[in-house]
Amino acid sequence: MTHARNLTFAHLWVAFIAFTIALVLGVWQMWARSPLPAPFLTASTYFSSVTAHGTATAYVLTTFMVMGFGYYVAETALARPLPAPRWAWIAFALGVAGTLMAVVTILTGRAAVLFTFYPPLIASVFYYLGLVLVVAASWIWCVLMLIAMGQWKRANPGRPVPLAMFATVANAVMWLWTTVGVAAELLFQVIPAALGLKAEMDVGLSRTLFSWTLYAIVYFWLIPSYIAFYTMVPQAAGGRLYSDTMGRLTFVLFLLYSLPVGLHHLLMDPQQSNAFKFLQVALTALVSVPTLLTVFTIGASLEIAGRLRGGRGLFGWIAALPWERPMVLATGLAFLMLGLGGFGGLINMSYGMNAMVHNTSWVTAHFHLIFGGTVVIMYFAIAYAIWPTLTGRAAPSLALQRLQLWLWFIGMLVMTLPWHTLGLLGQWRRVATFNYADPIIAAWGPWVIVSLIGGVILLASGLLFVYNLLEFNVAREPNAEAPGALYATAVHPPARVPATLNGFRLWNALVLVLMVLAYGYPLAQFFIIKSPEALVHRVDERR
Amino acid sequence: MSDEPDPRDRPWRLWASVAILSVFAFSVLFGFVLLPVIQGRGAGLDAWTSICRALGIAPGSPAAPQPTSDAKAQPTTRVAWSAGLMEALARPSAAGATLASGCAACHGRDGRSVDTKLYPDLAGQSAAAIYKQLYDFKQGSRANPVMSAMAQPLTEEQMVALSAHFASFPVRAIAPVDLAAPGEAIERLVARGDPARGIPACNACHGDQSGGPVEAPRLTHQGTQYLAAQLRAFKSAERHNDIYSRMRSVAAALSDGEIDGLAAFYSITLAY
Amino acid sequence: MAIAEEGIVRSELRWAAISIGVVSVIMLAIIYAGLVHHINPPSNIETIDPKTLHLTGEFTEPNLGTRVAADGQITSRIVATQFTFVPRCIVLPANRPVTLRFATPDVIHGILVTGTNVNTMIVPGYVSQVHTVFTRTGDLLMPCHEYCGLGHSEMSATVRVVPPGDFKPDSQGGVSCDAR
Amino acid sequence: MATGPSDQDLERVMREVPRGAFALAALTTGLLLAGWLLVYFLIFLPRGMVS
Repeated sequence: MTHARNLTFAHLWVAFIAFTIALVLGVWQMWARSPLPAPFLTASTYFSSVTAHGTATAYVLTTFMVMGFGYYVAETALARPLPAPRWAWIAFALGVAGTLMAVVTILTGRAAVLFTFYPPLIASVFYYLGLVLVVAASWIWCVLMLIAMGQWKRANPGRPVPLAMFATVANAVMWLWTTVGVAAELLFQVIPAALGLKAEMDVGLSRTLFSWTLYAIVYFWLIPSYIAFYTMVPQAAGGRLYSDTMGRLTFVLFLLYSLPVGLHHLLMDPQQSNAFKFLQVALTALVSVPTLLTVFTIGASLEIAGRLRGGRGLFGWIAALPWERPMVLATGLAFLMLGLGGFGGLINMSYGMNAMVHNTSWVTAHFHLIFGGTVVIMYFAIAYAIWPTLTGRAAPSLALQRLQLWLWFIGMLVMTLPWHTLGLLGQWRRVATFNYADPIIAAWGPWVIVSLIGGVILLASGLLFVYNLLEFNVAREPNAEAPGALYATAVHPPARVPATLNGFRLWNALVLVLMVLAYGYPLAQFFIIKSPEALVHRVDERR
Repeated sequence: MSDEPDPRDRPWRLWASVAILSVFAFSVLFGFVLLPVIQGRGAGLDAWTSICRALGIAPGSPAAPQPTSDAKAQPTTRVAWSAGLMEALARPSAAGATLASGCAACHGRDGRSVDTKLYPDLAGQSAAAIYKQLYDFKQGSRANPVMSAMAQPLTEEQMVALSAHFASFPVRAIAPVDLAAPGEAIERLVARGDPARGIPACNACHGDQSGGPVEAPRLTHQGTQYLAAQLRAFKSAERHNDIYSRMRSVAAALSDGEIDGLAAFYSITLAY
Repeated sequence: MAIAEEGIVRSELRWAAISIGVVSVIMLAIIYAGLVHHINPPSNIETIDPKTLHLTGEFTEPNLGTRVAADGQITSRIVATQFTFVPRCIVLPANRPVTLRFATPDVIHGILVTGTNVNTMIVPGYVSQVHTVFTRTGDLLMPCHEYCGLGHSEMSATVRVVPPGDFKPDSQGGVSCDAR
Repeated sequence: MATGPSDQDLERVMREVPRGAFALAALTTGLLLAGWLLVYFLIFLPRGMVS
């Protein structure tokens, strides 16, 4: 570990600071929309808070976590120093500058457009430029990962790239593909409007371009957690990875199927046709295959560990697993939340059935369970696993780490379970104050308070997490393991992997074919039928 | 990449392409052909029409007849917004200044009303708001003995120049007025509206950084009596040039006390 | 190593086949809903200029709300604007096919009707359209469920579903909430 | 994270392995599909046809 130690440390701290701020805002928002009167509540403060909550979690926490963990993997899995560390620090600086620019713009109330932008509502140009800087930083990271893998492959001709690095580069390739959508929307539509160069916008086109990014971005967040599932959990449980080849295939399937499916975010939009919605729903159905493969492969890997520790019978191995180890506990909780969140996702994606839940709390429950639950709890587990390497000290208290993970799981369930019923009852999204005088809405009040309690538990867990990380600094015993020891070995360490599973040339070609077929006409239609444009509505100017 | 094409790779390439193309064939068969045709038959649509509708080449659902409407337009205002108009309104011009002399008698040379009880301040007002009211006076969507006559001879360009001109002035400083503070209920209406009556916060449209409708005027720095008179005109629908009765539906839900309270609030508020 | 690598890959592929099987059941159910119940998402590629929506015939203020056409087709036209629906209350008959048509003169809105599958985004530049049959009577809530500005939380309307017998259009075929 | 499992232990374990994970995965996937079908028939279809 040469350059990556400080890089990963810096990136992860920026991620977890943004995370803590977002957590506090999230709980305040739950309080604001509950029947209990909340302080500082106006429409402007609420929607600025929702923008900050979304930006901090979806853009800052995730991008910095992916970059930081990527540097760690690049150096420990490839066992060679990072190429061009100077560029890594330049990217870090760009990312932090962009984050500050966006946060300051939101705090001055000039960016109440939510993190998914709602053109023709247009915020101050500095909010968008901030996000462009964060994305630019992540692009530099992608190039560094590709160079690192290229150098390693030249130094080890014919040998398979370590799975952790292969997955990290798959994530980088997917991210380069998917940011094309939001970058096009920002550079050609939103920023020109924010600069006052254009007074109207094609809203159908901007929503379609954003949908190009909006689905694969969740896999950009998810893949570090899946890297932990495949490479750290089997080792932590004392077993072996069941199949390395299938692990590679899963990450390739994510790259392939997370991109041409964005229209399932626009199923209820008038400007996209039934036919292309159906096509992308069929492709979305295939996205659940790699996840189900992962459930089986990691299940088998844990079964090896459980049986090695004396687990008997069909399910005896589950009880025999070392649940006292945070990485193993986090994985169990993560899969439970993935199951619940995945169930919500199956309903969301089902073509006409989406009408039942679109823009209701059901969808909010879905992505809080999968992103807020599965992904973030594995971010905790990854942090706990690599902090000894970064600080050179052994973990002070596993009990506190386990408590924190349990609190996060319980808080997430208490918060999101009521949202499922509320969503089916019709509770719609992004509401600052509900009209609890209306009989239909009044019935929701108690449930909103229950989910507020869940939010408070999550806040307690988040603060405990930061405390656990800080406690490493006062711990005394030096860290025992070497960094490379974290990665699992497969039952059959792959001596030879087919070229297709060692590089991305074939998969890039297939992604191109998929994107042209799935997004070709849906994007071209805005240039074929001259769709009328909407006047820009600025949220940053004096009336 | 340095890997030479290994024979073992061929099955992976083969299987990957076959899997993807078969999904496409399935989706195209059902999504583009079978579903629309069978649904169309139920709604009496021929196969070609329903497939075009499913593909998004023709409007309408493949499963239902497309309703038509022969209603004639009876708009409450004839203003036609466009990007060009918005850009023109953002550029003050010399022509506006010369024309503005005709308005000085009531609105003041620099847009500061000579009598805030009767005539609104135009200094620093939104150019789109001034333009729309001028346009409505000229077209008759809004009637006022003085303003209808003043607006009649104006051309489109003159109205744009005048609006841009007055909008370019800084807002007038608030004259010290001994008005009682409007109270917490009024401030709640301004900041949070009243969900029970479906009244959005006034500042959702009229506040700074609100992103509300383009023609929503700034309310601060206006005379209390003038604001109250306009709200009452909307409440009685005597004034009805608001697009899709936005202001009429809000004013109808306000009590007289609230109308006076809101007028007082905005007339003594520096910036909101 | 005696453990056959092919055994592992075969078990994974068997599991992959089961996963695809499960997902295919879901796709078949979707196709069943499409073929038998004619269920589609609310797509409608019908462009209309938001900037001059108030000057159009169909979405002119007097033409909004529920109207029964000469051929008996029941259509309700609603404009979603910052921060109200026009009209704020519409009447529709139960157990008869109805069409709801939405348009916006300014920003993105969206609607859902509680307890039903009626749900659509309302995007400036397009007319949103939902064909449905209401089975339950009563006052259903129709909020704007997409962020449209600071007044989004207060933007809501009512859909009053009445038994077919109580649905009596006036001379021009219109039916409004307060008239009943 | 003691030293890895010995080859004999691994061989003994691998004779049984994917059965437990297969059963667990099949159970959860079955539950998911059953849940989806329940929501489909009991909530979605009764809410009315929309096209």
